[in-house]
Amino acid sequence: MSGATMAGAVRPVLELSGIHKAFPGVKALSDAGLRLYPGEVHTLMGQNGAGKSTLIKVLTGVYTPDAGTIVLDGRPVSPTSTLEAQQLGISTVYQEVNLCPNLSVAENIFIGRYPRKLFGIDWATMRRDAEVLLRQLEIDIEVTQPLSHYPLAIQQMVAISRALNISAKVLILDEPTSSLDEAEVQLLFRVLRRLREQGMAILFVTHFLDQTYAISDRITVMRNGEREGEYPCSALSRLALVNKMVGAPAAPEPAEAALQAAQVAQGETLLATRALSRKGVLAPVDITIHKGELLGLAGLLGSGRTELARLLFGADKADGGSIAIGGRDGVFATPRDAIAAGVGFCSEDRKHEGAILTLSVRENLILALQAKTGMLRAIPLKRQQQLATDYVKWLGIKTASIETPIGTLSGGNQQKVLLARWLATDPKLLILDEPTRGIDVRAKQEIMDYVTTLCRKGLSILFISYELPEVLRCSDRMVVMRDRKACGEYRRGELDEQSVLQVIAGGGEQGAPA
Amino acid sequence: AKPLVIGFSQVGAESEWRTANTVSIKDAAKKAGVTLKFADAQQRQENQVKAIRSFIAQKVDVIAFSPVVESGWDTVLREAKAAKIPVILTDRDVNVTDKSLYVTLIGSDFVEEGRRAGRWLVDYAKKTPGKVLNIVELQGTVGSAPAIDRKTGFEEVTKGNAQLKLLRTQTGEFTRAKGKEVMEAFLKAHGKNINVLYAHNDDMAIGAIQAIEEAGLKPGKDIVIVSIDGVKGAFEAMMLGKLNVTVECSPLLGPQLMQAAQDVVAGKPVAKRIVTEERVFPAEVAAKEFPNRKY
Amino acid sequence: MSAAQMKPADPPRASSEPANAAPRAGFGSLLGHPLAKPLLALATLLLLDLIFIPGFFTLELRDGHLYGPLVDIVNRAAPLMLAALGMTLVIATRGIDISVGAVVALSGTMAAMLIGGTMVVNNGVPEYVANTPMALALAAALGAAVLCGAWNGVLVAGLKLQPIVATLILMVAGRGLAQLLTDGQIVTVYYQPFFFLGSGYLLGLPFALWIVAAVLLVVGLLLKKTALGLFIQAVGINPVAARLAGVRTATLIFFVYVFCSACAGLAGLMIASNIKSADANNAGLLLELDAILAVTLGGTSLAGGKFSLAGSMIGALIIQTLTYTIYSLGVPPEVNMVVKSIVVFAVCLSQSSSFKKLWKGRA
Amino acid sequence: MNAVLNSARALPGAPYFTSVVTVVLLAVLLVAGGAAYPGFLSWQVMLNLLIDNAFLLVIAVGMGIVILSGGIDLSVGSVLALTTMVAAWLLGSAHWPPAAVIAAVLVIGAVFGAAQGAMIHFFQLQPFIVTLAGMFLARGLCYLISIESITIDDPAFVAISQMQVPVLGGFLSVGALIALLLLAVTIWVSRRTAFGRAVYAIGGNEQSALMMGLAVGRTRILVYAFSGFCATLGGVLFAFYMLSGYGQHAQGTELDAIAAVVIGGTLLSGGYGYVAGALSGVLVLGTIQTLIAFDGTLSSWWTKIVIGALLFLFCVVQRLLSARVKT
Ligand SMILES: Nc1ncnc2c1ncn2[C@@H]1O[C@H](COP(=O)(O)OP(=O)(O)OP(=O)(O)O)[C@@H](O)[C@H]1O
Ligand SMILES: Nc1ncnc2c1ncn2[C@@H]1O[C@H](COP(=O)(O)OP(=O)(O)OP(=O)(O)O)[C@@H](O)[C@H]1O
Ligand SMILES: [Mg+2]
Ligand SMILES: [Mg+2]
Repeated sequence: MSGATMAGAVRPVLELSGIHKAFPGVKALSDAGLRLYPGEVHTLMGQNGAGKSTLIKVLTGVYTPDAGTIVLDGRPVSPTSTLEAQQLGISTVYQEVNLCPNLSVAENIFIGRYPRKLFGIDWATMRRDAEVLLRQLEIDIEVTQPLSHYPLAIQQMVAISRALNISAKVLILDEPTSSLDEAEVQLLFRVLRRLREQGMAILFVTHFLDQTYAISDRITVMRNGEREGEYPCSALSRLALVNKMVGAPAAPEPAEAALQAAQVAQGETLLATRALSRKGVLAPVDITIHKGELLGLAGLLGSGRTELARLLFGADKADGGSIAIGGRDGVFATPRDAIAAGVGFCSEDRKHEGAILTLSVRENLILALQAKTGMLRAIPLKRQQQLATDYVKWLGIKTASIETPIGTLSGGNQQKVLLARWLATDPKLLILDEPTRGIDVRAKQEIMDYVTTLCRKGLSILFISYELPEVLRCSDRMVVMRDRKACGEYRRGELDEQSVLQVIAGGGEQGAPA
Repeated sequence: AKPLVIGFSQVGAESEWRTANTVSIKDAAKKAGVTLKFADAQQRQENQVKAIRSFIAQKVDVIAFSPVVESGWDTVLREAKAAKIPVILTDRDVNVTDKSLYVTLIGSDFVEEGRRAGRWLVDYAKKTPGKVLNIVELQGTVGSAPAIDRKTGFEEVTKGNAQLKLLRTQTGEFTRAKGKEVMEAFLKAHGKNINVLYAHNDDMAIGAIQAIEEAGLKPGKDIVIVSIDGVKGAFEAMMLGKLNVTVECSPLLGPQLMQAAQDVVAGKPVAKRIVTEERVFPAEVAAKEFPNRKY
Repeated sequence: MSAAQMKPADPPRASSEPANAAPRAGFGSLLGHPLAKPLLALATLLLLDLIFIPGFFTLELRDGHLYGPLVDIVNRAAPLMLAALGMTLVIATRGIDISVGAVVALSGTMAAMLIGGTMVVNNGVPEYVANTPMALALAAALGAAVLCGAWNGVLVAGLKLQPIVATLILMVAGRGLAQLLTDGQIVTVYYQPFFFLGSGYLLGLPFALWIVAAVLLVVGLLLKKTALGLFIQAVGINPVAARLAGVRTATLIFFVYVFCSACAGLAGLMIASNIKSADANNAGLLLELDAILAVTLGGTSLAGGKFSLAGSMIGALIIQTLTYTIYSLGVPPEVNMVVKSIVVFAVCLSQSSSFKKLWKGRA
Repeated sequence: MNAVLNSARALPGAPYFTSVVTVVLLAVLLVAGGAAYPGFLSWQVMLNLLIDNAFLLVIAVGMGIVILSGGIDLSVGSVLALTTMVAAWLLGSAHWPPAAVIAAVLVIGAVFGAAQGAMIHFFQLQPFIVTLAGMFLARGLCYLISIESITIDDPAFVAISQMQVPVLGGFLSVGALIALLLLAVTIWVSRRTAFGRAVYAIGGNEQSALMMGLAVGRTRILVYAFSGFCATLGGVLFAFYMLSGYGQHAQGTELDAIAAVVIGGTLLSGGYGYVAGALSGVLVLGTIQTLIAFDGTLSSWWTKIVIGALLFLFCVVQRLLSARVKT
């Protein structure tokens, strides 16, 4: 633990206590609290829906708490807007990227605090400053392009640099790492350590235990909207932490257990692509997926995994090659074709491509099945409710009712609903693009368990994840992508993490991130 | 010789009357061998100004137009004058400080039409002395020149007449549908107390007639109906005894306009005001007049 | 695929009954019901009428027809209700259709031109003869409306033009086409059976009302019995996600515009039949604005998504009641618009929960 | 990445290309007109485009800002009419000096707009409805002043109205110059001020703008106030142009303004586009009208059909071209 001095004498820079917040039908926070000292990285942990994001939103004036006090620097405050929170010295990166897609990268960083000159905003300076800021995070992009030109990971980094640029006392990061790869996470941590040295108080939310232990000084655990407890990082073992989050002794690595029995024979081929490609986004790719197989897709950000997935699902139309599945050969022109052929696809961008935010959990859940069944043959309401209730139970989705709008669910629970959406269509091949992004340990474990169970029952899965260990652990076979083409295929056990990293980074060079 | 070029800016095609007016002008131009540049202003003055500007740019021989509104013509007419293009008004007057900005106005007098409708009613009332007649009025579009003038003219004549009492006035926007709708409401509110309907145009009267019939009353008998324009539909209604009188407002200005334009260009003197010949058609003459109607 | 095999693995078998299926209906939730506010606004208007307009609620049976101000209002509101019906679905997909008025003019003109008709007096008995068989004429008029809708649909769903410009084109040109057909003249119809559509009575009630009820019923059933409603909302809220879930977004949007125009076409027939003529210049003028207003007063957001057909119907009734009230109260015509705008403001405010909060806060 | 790229793909072309395409198409339209009608391409006809559409340009600039912020303002045409009415009445009946009258109406417009903005913001009402009611209200208020048109004969006003500012052999009206000035200032505001950028941010994603700590409420109210201001300024120009006040002036101008903004390349859903697009949009509409006036053989209904057809042609070609340039 570098430099973090936490003598008892130091006054917390921020203290929340007795916070209550209820939404219609949900008690999101009850008697929640938090203490934050200058010069520490404090991790907030808890399962999906534990109330972490809500607590942060209360703290930063997005929501007004029903009860409770916030004390900043010894003075009680009650910010009513994010602007006010910023002015109080609280800088925040929210869970869902909250930037303006239509503005340039530079502007997203500086909006509200523009460098000025005689005749208004000084664009040149802004551009230069933005480049400098991003370079600290080792990002080298054209900052005058609109934000929407860049992938989610870059957007996340932009959001972080925006928060860093606000000279604040308190920096809050709500799951900033969920779309970053390992190297980028390390980078971020370097920056955070530097800020900690400068005396800033940092509140950090993550679901990754590794990251928690790598960076934090202290941990606050939340469960069911309450503060379960606050612990120095060194005094809490991983198992104890998980237990505290879950509220019961955790099962020993269930995914691992499920995998023990897993030794699939090379089944028959389900899907095979021949030189599948799309100009500018994907070089010709040949892959094969067998029945009941879990095929992992590894690669760096932007290596083309998502694009391959989209072509396989017909979300984008391939302009070369073909896909052979179930006797048909050709490319999918629309998602409907793919769905008809028994393909399902969970997109990596939950907010824009998955959830239909103001529709209910039930409606979101049955949407794909209904589309597959056909518009005219409505699934009877009873049956819909049955399905929804079953899946809510089965996947442990935390929701007030199946008629609650999905937008009010916590991120992890939304993801589960979307998984259920595809499971309900009984697909032959399910493409999961970062299904575990932003999901807590237990849920992640659960999802991976379902996924492997499903595989054993004959479902094939194409699995994309930024978490290499996860891919390695689960996949029967793994394809590594680099620079928008497939560049290697490995069976289980053929590679370990270190060698995969080398493949990903490009041949035998020493490219593995620190 | 080069044929005469007239630029004509029409108000729009907002009513049957207006369409008849357009047709008359186009036909007359063809007959007189005049090249007509026609522009529809879609009921907007600014479009009319634009059209007149483009006529000036095209250097037409004569500019003619039916102004959408009375006021606001000084600037553009001055430009026309500077370009030495004579201007003829049709149908409606303009309100300019300098009367030399236009040569002549050809058209009807809306106030006079209102007066005529009023006079007919005053005469009608004389037949039943002592009886008070309750009038409802269907106005044209609020703020439009014919609506204002026809109301003014009618009031001028009927005001102070103890036998004539205005019960309700509401806008029917010159359309059949609105005329019917408003008349329905009048009938529900006052029922058999209504003796007379004064409609600012035939279309509203025709709509109202339907409303009266649907209310179980006899238009033309239980309720006396006076309207303005003299379109075909009005004559048909009069022949069936459902309308009592219509005051003509002739849209057939084409021949007079061509004549005036040719005179102006030839340098002949032209009267500042050319009034179209218009009549009042009571139901009794409807059958006889019907075959002669052109619109 | 049968429903039984829809689940892949073995989720805990459903032993439970559907949990938390519907929120329990209590008085509190009744007030919170999305239709409560528009209904309340309508009720308030009617209450004012009750106080200020004598005989407002009288209904009498005359020749087997129900007759009275209330009947007038629903009768007059029928075309608006139809237009609002179509508009609701368009708005639900995040679109807008400002060509409604033009389509009304076009379809009314088509029908009137084709039917036309003359009165022939045969031995003192007047007989009405149509130029074209009425069924054919009505079909042609509706066909024209559907074509208009298809045009809008292609522009919006196919070419991806912004709905307001896409429909602006037809708004301008459509009325022009109608006028071209009629040469700018009002076409009067002399064919008795045609009048039944707009001013006939069935079982004591205006026939127009039955038409609206029938369309409402069909659409309601369609929305209930098929997944149409769900898909429309999904497309309105998140078109990208809907497409990825396998919804035919473009087709859906196309048909929604077709339906909207068809409704407008029907409304056009009604209006033409009611005034026994087609007025290409004025029929349905600004009807689109009233329809949009009705939809919003009914609680549907212009941002797309959740919609309420019943709400739109109530919205249309609010507008027509207001118009009727203005006529009956003897409001001078030059004040009409001010009154109308103030009522619209008031209705909107009464529907705003933030306003209510403020009000309570002050009180 | 693809997520966002795809949603960007779904947008009707990038605003930048659309704007360029609009300008190119406008040039094509003008050249075609010049080829078809003698005298069409004369300098003064071009300047007349500006003179005749100055008020529309001003309104479209205000509308552009509103649309960029993700809203809409239907009240502008009526507010314009109300302005002419109030101005004519103040000049004619109350005998105020012109400068005071202009100042007064501009303030009235800004307040009217701000009030609409406040209703939209504080009560979370839909802009379409609030401004639709505002449209009825403003039109209605006109008739409360007078149902007849009022002539403006104030000498100073008349003098400004008839002033011709020479420009390279042709002339422009004072109104056209004011409109161009307003356009320039607004372009600057939209590019170089925090307010202007906040407008884009709100249009791009209101929720994010709020989360980033922008004063969403204040910006929104200012946006509508600005639109109201532009509507009244447009009204003043209209009063210069027409020298009259009338309740029926400028019916349907709001649709023209919206069409101009959208044709100029701005997305109706907000966030994407340029203020300068208002100029190209207005010029396109003006050119179509001028073409029809020069043709001079169309009957009323053919005028409408041809306007529709030209609009269609323009929008479709614009859409196809910008889609092509994009990929
Ligand atoms: N706006 C809202 N309306 C209704 N319920 C809400 C709202 N926001 C959050 N909730 C509920 O509050 C609870 C806490 O959610 P929150 O987003 O704080 O969880 P979280 O701990 O951040 O979860 P995750 O790790 O999945 O992001 C959840 O049950 C969620 O459904
Ligand atoms: N840092 C970057 N800067 C610019 N473009 C990038 C960057 N990273 C990825 N892209 C773009 O993303 C596209 C392929 O990314 P794709 O989303 O298919 O890859 P991925 O492996 O799924 O990555 P991700 O982890 O972001 O989902 C490429 O066209 C590439 O241009
Ligand atoms: Mg969260
Ligand atoms: Mg990806």
